[in-house]
Amino acid sequence: MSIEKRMLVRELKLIAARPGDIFKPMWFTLLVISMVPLALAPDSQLLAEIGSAMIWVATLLALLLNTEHLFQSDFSDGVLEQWLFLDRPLAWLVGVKLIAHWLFNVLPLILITPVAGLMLSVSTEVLLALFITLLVATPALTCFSGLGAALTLGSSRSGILGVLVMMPLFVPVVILAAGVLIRATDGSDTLPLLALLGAFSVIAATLVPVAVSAAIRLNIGGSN
Amino acid sequence: MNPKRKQRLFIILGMVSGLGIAVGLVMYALSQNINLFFTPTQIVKGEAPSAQMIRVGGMVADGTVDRDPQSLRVAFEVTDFDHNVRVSYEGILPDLFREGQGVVVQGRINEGQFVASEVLAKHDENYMPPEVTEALRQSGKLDQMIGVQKQ
Amino acid sequence: MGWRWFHQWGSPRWFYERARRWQLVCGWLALILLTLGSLWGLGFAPVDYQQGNSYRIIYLHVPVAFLAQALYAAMAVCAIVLFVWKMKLADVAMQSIAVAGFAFTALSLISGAVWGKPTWGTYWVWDARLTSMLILAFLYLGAIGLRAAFQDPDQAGKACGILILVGVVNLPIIKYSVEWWNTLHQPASLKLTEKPTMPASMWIPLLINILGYYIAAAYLVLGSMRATVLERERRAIWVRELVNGA
Amino acid sequence: MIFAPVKIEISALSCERDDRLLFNNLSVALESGQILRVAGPNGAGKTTLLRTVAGLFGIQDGVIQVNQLPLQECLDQIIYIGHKPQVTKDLTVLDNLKFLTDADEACLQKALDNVGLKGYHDSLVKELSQGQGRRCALARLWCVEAPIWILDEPYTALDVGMAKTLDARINEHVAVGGICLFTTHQPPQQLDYQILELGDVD
Repeated sequence: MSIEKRMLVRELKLIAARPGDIFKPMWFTLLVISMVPLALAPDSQLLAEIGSAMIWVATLLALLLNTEHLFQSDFSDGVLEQWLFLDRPLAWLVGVKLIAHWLFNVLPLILITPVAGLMLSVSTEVLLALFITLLVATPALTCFSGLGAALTLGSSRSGILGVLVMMPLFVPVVILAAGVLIRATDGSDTLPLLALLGAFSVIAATLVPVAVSAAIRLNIGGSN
Repeated sequence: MNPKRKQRLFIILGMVSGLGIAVGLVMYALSQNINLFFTPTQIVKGEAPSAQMIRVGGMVADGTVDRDPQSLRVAFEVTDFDHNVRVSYEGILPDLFREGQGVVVQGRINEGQFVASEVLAKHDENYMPPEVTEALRQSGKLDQMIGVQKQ
Repeated sequence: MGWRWFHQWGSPRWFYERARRWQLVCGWLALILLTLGSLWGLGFAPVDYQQGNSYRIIYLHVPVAFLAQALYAAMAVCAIVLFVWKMKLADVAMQSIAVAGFAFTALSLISGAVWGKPTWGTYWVWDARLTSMLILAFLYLGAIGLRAAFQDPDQAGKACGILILVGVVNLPIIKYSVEWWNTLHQPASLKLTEKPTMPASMWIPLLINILGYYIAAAYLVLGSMRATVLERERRAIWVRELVNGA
Repeated sequence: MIFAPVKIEISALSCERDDRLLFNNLSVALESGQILRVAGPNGAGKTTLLRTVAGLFGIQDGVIQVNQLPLQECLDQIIYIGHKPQVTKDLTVLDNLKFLTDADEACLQKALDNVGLKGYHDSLVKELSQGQGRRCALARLWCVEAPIWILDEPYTALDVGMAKTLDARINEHVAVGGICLFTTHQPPQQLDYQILELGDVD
């Protein structure tokens, strides 16, 4: 079996061993979504208006929640340092890990958005746009929060520092995604904005793994 | 080629093609009217989609501002010196709104009239939003406009 | 031979000794320029026909906002130098610039808010430039916070370097945000390539102040760098001699 | 199977950590068939040296070459077992081994039997004792073919029987042209090793 395949298999087995890692963020999203009408008003007109944005933000937070410790347990078990001895560049392995994470941990978060959409009476067209936006944007978000997780691996006092440090980099993604949602509500053409969002994701997916591997190397270099 | 080199080559190829895809996507996005910004001429010619939120930029035509004394309703014409578009708006106009001023209005086309939900004015005398400049340049009226302002 | 000037920067001692004089020069120069520019700008420049006297805050706001962005670029250059030449001084510079950069960004946000009140009627609007500035402040905070999380300064430096290089992607977005999201905020009135749209009596003091603030920032950064060099090199013999001799 | 001749050359290696000089101008050369025990009191820099030779720490000053090539290009010839567990608690013994090696299943089974984990192949590592977890990490020595072994405290938590098995495996490895670097505080009885003493360098 190739190393890539072995990594994917391992991720799947880890998920089977710790299913909570997937379900807790989904649970979190739905909880946040059900707080919105409680905090606002059960007025379905109002909810439909802001609903898609709320779902977007809730999904973003849930994604941060489940990516924050992406490398942590492998790092403290000493498994991560073994990656350096595998016959592949570290950045490549990081890329595979990020893809696996996106497939197995982030995709489920996107898949529950229709449920959240129903709860906030978001219209079908907007829901579809929301769904596509999330599919296109989450690779970038996953890469950046993975970088946050990797940067703060070695420091015991980091807390949610990785998230705080990376949040500002999400801004273009959030702005573009909001643009898509607004246009979808309007019925106008969302494709150009989705293309920009996609470009951002592609660039993140090509360049960020290199930064992540540098961050991992430096944290391995500092631990005993 | 030894396998290490091969791996490196693949990674570099992958990165280059990734960046290529990204550039392609950006080019596509930029070739579309990403701001949904239209000139009065385009609107008169019916190039702008109706019932969608769009933005129109130009100068407030002289002598067209018509305020309703009873309410906050106001109507004026936005011009690129070729064509005018009648804009109606209800709300508080920015302090810097005046005739001959560059403005960007956001709203929808409704039965031949532009119903604005937001009016943005620019504060600097010589400054115009880049889109307005572009719109005026397209109609060849940039010099004329500067002449108007100087008077 | 040609590279000697560059490699000298690898020696903390060389830097420490030279920087004292540079700092002195910068300090006086900044004081003179800022006194001149501010007095002229606040007291003698003409009143703006649209904004009245409230525009005068540009003599603080504009230089500080320029600096906030320029310092981030400077920090990114330091990060590149750190990774390519492994120069420790670049890391010291990064640390000092991050703090100064945050301070200037905060100052530009505050002065902008104070200016926004009379001009737009509100302290804060979510316009592109303001938002970018706010994000810049968060980026600076990130660099400072990340450094604080590490015990080992070398490790901290490299982690910050990675963060800063990734964050520098944000600078062009700030730069072009005005064109991207056409909003309330007026664009830069002073460009190097075009004729300024302000009368000379307004922009000359502004130019003096910009220069003054840049030099003042250099003064602050140099001072902070010297202190950091001393702290990091505390075990070196020359530092011990310096401390004991004093 | 016999390894092609391997040579590790460490020249003028210096390392400073947390304001302390751990080793200064250290030069060692190791060839096929040699075992080196890095000795010294706690905090002398044994782990640091091992991790540097394994390529996990950047080299501050000096050169490490493997067969005249820079160390970083030869990492796939190294097995490094550090004193972290090196196994994932939520996976089974067999799955742990499968991730880091590409040997076939039969070979892995045999390796696990060799380290005395027969009958535990499908147990989760978190259900095992500390010593058994250690055995799981060491099982790689039986199924991965890499000439350079770098073992940090391999004997920790092992019982006498397993320590002997490990000794035998190391001897077997160097007999076919491998190299072994290790640290320990319990000098093994059945190995013929050289000692590199780290200590105060000030």
